[in-house]
Amino acid sequence: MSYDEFESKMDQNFVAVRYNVEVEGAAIKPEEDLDVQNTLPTDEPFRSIALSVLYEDRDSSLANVQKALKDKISPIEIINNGLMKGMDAVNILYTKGFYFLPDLMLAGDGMMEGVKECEKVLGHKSETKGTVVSFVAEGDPHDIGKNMVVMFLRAGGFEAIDMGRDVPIKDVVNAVKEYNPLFMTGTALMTTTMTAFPKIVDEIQKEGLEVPAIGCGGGAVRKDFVESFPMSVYGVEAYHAPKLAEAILKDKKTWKDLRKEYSKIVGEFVSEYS
Amino acid sequence: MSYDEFESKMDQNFVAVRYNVEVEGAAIKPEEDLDVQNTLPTDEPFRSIALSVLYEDRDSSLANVQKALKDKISPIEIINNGLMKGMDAVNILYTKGFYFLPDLMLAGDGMMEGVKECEKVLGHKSETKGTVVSFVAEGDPHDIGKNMVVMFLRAGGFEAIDMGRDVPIKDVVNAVKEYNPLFMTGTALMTTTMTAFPKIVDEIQKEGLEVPAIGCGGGAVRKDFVESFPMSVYGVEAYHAPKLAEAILKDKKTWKDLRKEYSKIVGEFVSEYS
Amino acid sequence: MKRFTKMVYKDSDDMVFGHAKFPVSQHWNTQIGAGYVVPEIKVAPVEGSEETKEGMVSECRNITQSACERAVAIGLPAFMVEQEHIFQQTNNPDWTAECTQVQAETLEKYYDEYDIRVSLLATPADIRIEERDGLRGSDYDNKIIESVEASAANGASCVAIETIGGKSVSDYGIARGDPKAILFGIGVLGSIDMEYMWKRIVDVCRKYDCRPAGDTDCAQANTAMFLAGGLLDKDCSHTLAALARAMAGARSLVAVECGAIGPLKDCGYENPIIKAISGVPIATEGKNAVCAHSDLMGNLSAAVTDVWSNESVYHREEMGGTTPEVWLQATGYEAALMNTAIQTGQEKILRDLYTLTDKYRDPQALVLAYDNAYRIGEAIVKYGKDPYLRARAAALEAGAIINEAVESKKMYLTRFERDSLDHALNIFEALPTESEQFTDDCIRKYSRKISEFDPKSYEL
Amino acid sequence: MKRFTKMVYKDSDDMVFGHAKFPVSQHWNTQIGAGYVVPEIKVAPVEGSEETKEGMVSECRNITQSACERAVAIGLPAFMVEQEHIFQQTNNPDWTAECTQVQAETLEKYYDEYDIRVSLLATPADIRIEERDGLRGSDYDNKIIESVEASAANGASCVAIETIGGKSVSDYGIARGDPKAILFGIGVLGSIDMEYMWKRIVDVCRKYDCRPAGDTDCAQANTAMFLAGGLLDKDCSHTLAALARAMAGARSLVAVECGAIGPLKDCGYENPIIKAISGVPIATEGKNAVCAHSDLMGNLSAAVTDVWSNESVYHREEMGGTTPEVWLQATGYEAALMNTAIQTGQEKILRDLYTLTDKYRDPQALVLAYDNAYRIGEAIVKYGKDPYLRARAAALEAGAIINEAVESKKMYLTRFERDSLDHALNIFEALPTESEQFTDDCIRKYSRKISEFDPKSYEL
Ligand SMILES: [Zn+2]
Ligand SMILES: [Zn+2]
Ligand SMILES: [Zn+2]
Repeated sequence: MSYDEFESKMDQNFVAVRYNVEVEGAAIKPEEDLDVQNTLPTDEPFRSIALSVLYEDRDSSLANVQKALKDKISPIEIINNGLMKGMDAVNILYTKGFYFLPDLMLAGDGMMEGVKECEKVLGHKSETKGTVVSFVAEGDPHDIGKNMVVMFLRAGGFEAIDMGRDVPIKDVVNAVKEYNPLFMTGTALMTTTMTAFPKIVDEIQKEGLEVPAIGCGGGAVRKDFVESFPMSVYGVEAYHAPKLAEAILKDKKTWKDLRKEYSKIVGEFVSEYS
Repeated sequence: MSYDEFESKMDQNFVAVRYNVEVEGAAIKPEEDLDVQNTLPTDEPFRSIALSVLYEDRDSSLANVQKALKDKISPIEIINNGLMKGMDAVNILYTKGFYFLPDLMLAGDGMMEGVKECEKVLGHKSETKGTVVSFVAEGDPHDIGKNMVVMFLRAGGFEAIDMGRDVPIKDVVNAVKEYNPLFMTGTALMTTTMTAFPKIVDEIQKEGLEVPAIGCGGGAVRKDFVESFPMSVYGVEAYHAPKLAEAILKDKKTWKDLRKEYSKIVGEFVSEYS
Repeated sequence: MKRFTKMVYKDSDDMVFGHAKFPVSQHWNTQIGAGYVVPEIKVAPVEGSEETKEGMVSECRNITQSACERAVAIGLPAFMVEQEHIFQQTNNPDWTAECTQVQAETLEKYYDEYDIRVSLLATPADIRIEERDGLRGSDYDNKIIESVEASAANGASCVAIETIGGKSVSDYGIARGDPKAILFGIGVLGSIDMEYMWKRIVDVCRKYDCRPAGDTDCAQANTAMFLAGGLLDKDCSHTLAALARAMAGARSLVAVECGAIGPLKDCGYENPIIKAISGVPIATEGKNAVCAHSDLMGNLSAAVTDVWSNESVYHREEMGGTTPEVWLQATGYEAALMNTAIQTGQEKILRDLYTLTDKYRDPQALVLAYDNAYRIGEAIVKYGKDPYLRARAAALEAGAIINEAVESKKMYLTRFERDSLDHALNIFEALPTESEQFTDDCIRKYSRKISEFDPKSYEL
Repeated sequence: MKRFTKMVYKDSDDMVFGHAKFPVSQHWNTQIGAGYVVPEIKVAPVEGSEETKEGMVSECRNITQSACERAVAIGLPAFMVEQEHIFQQTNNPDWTAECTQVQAETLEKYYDEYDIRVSLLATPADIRIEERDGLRGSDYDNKIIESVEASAANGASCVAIETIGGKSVSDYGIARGDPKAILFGIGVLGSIDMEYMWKRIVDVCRKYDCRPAGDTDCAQANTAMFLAGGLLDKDCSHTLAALARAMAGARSLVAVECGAIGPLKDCGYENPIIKAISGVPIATEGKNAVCAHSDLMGNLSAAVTDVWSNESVYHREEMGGTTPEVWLQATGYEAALMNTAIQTGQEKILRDLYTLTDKYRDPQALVLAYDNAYRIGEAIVKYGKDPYLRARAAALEAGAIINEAVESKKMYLTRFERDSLDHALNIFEALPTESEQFTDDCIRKYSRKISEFDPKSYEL
């Protein structure tokens, strides 16, 4: 029996093709991308601040922001013209497939660090596009999906209230009261924990409250289940969350619209949506 | 390469077990079964008539019935005490796994032949337990399932109106008007033809008509789909049809009851019903 | 029409998956039976998609694109999408045209971008109803041919069909354990109807860059198989189902005799017999078609396949993705295993393992083991010129194969299986050796018993 | 506690499916790793079944009986049902007791009637939440052990679990491509928590006729694998997922060191490493778990398996039956193929075909090919006494395996995969050789960054 001998005979092209390697384009530096160039600020200190986000350098991000604040640059401008521009550039590269999730998470960490520093000077929370509440269903201990959703939302300029995991229905309803969110996201890993979603919707309705949409996703969650109760939208990828939030915010899309136009809103083919 | 050599080495018990052979009991003659003995009539000509049904002998069934009619035996009695008793015995053996579908179909052919002969003398249709209407959905050319349902219903003492295959919705609704059936059965092979069922229910409701239940089954039909509209019951096996009809007739079960008590009514474990 | 009177394969041991004596070339750089196995994905359109043309087109696009996405995500070198038409698609050839076009465009996009070999099999539905205007010249009949043309003209790589000729008679025979009706329905009526259909289908396909693929006896032998069901079912005897399958080999061969070149369609479990006779590549299904039905030869049916299929699945979501994704992955991984065996020169060992896994699980599996399928092929070509006699010979050979295995204590039968086999073989042995006499007998007998059966549909 | 410092298998070529150095005997005449592969079926209870105990009991009965019916319908000689507990089941040990009991009764009925070998694996859920009362001594923690006992006392053949120790830290590391956090989460924290959990589980099982089976790094290495996804996904680097998997081998071994005897649980893709080290039988999943998730080693993961699983599937209907039926048939047919290979003496060829089908499909598949898994095992036992050092060694060896394959032009990497591998290996090489120092470093760094992480949960 010679495993090596077998192996030496094989033409891999008839067995498995690494399409990721096959279709990879030439390497570029992040700031060489044309769309990134058009997004990055040209004037200092904003450019350096944005670049430190783009380079995923939390320490330099923090240092640059602290220096700018010492130079009496407006914290609002630092956030909007520096940190967020860097994050926009990161999002562009992620969408194009040059950047990957870790890039986005680390850049996000750097961006958030800078924002916190600015808020210290401001004395209050900075303005965001809107508030989104994110939770993991009761009985469910898995939260990496929720954590990604939160980071994508923050990277997209939204305030994401992170309620953690194994969150009781009551707490979610209270959060709707407290934050009046633009949108909610709930994740669940199991068929027997995703049943919290319709119960939450039910409670919200009973209280006479409303939330424009609750995006449900994760593990065993299916579209047909999610669409069996109102207010809900089946979310497929974590990075779709800010796009749905934008659609609600800018285009006044309702949960019914989101269900119908999901693919168009997130800008790509989604197998679950015909 | 020696296929035979491989074969000679194998202990099949670790690969595939023919449980049908393993668990088969001793052979018996049909009339030796105790329950069959208790069912078969003891007096002539009924015993001979019943036995010719039990032996699946269409010609002798016909001859025996003709002789009895010539002897002025009541056609009603021939049907009830002869032909149907034979069929009851066949059903017993089928349920026990000694008889198989062909036995039942052939015995049913013999039974029906005899019934027709009796009806000629009677001058009208004989009484049955009730009428069931059976059809294959529009656009669907496959009808063996429906044919089996029809035979099982007839063997169970019901009149089965066989509407054929590729039956337009309108015709089904008209049949409800015409026959006022105890029950209906619809079969479909495809996901895209089973959609006729809810449309039929809809039309029936629009016309202000009612049918106690419509049993839907076949090919691609699923329980969750069938239970997504009213009046309907998901039917799993063709031989369940007379049992459902009995439950409607005797125990006044509604379609809601049938859904809930399906397994109990058909008297066996049914994987589709938890 | 050329009838097969000789075997193309000279030895059953020459047959193996991924290789056919006569490989088929299609556009998008796909070859079938040319040294690699192609996985196939087939998904039943969701309920409701039949309501409008737009709905159906969108459904077809989604199924195809989902399959493409998964194929490149897991690194499949090749795959085939089959679209089995729903009634409305075939009955409205403009639906066929648009659906086929959007599927072809989608596949071509991925072919262009990733160099992945893709293939599109279009299978119009045989929507004819014997008791409604007969099988020939009816509106339904014309729509089928129009849909074949719409498929061929709009980018399908190949076209298949499951013709239903003889079904009314064979259904009667299967439900009643009547071997003569089964032989007449499959061997005589089925073969006559296939000739009628396939001459026209081949003519249409030849006008386009589209291959006439093949037919399956889904309507007849598969009815017997499904009815036979599992080991403990009691509807159809498994030995009779095995004989029906052997006869189906004689019947489905007609497509090839009319010019079909393969791959023969997946649900034709008789395909190994036809491959042995004619050398055309075949699609088969087995352990990755459990979504669609339960057979007793999940591995064996892979032994000499060229296209490996999932048969059919609801279009919906699994935890692992949507069904076009999940089930292409299932067939794709099995095809990858076979292709590895080919690449390393171990294909005959894997073939034999597949075969031996199921050979004695069931009588039908037994007669379809490639060596036995070959024997049935030999019985068929011996009487190759006469559809009736060759179907009868196929059944008798299948019976002999089963009996030999029983005698050597490798195959065990229940009484039901034993009795129905003996009964059938006795009947078959006593049948006339003249086709005409048999046909006349049967017309007389079954016209009376089976209301749907109309000899005129077969020009009898 | 005995740590492994030597390999039980002396040569990777001795490893093959269906055989383990130390087979496990269970009641109902089932042996695991004793010369045949056992198919496994696992079905996720339907939504709503969690509402009441009665609902859950009925669900468990139905799943089990459906599986039994299909097993005898298609002639499987043996099979295993796994019940992965839902939250409510573990959180209410009386639910566990009743569910387990009804499943055991059902299986025993079929065992009595058909002589079929059956097995019941109960898997209580790890419902602990680190930031809520910690991992030790909380209410949730106590309920887990009570559920283990309820399973063992009510007829389970064996008990498994997927412990979540270290997950908060490894999740952070996986999402951010931080190799140090992954090593700390899996190698150090995961190993510490397993010791805490498994000593108690083994003690409970030994009181009953129930075997302590094993643990999987589902919570950590599988998170990396799922996030890595398909070839074109861009969430987690596939090379980093491969290193995480190697480290998981060092972690999941702890269950065996505490007295678990197998089969190690299906979703532990690291199991081949642990089988190589310890000789216990393993369950694995691959091409018949496409219902649950998409991996890039559907065949390779079968190479040295002893129990072949579908991982998980919705409880509902397919055309081919309900999912307990359909998916047991899927795993059952693959197990039958493996058993045929064993019976005919061809098991090593089939093992090698399985392996070579996926070996170069993905870096993670590469490091889990049985010869490479063996190498990682050797790296682990070399530092066997130190959980940190052996996890680090496993990662470094996995990196070396990938780099060798790249150098010999068999494995191709994208830039993302290349960069993250280099980055991780550089970091790992520069790490301290003292466990304590590494742990102190990490506590300092990650306590600050990860709010859920609490060193007290690990008695650090
Ligand atoms: Zn078919
Ligand atoms: Zn798991
Ligand atoms: Zn799992």
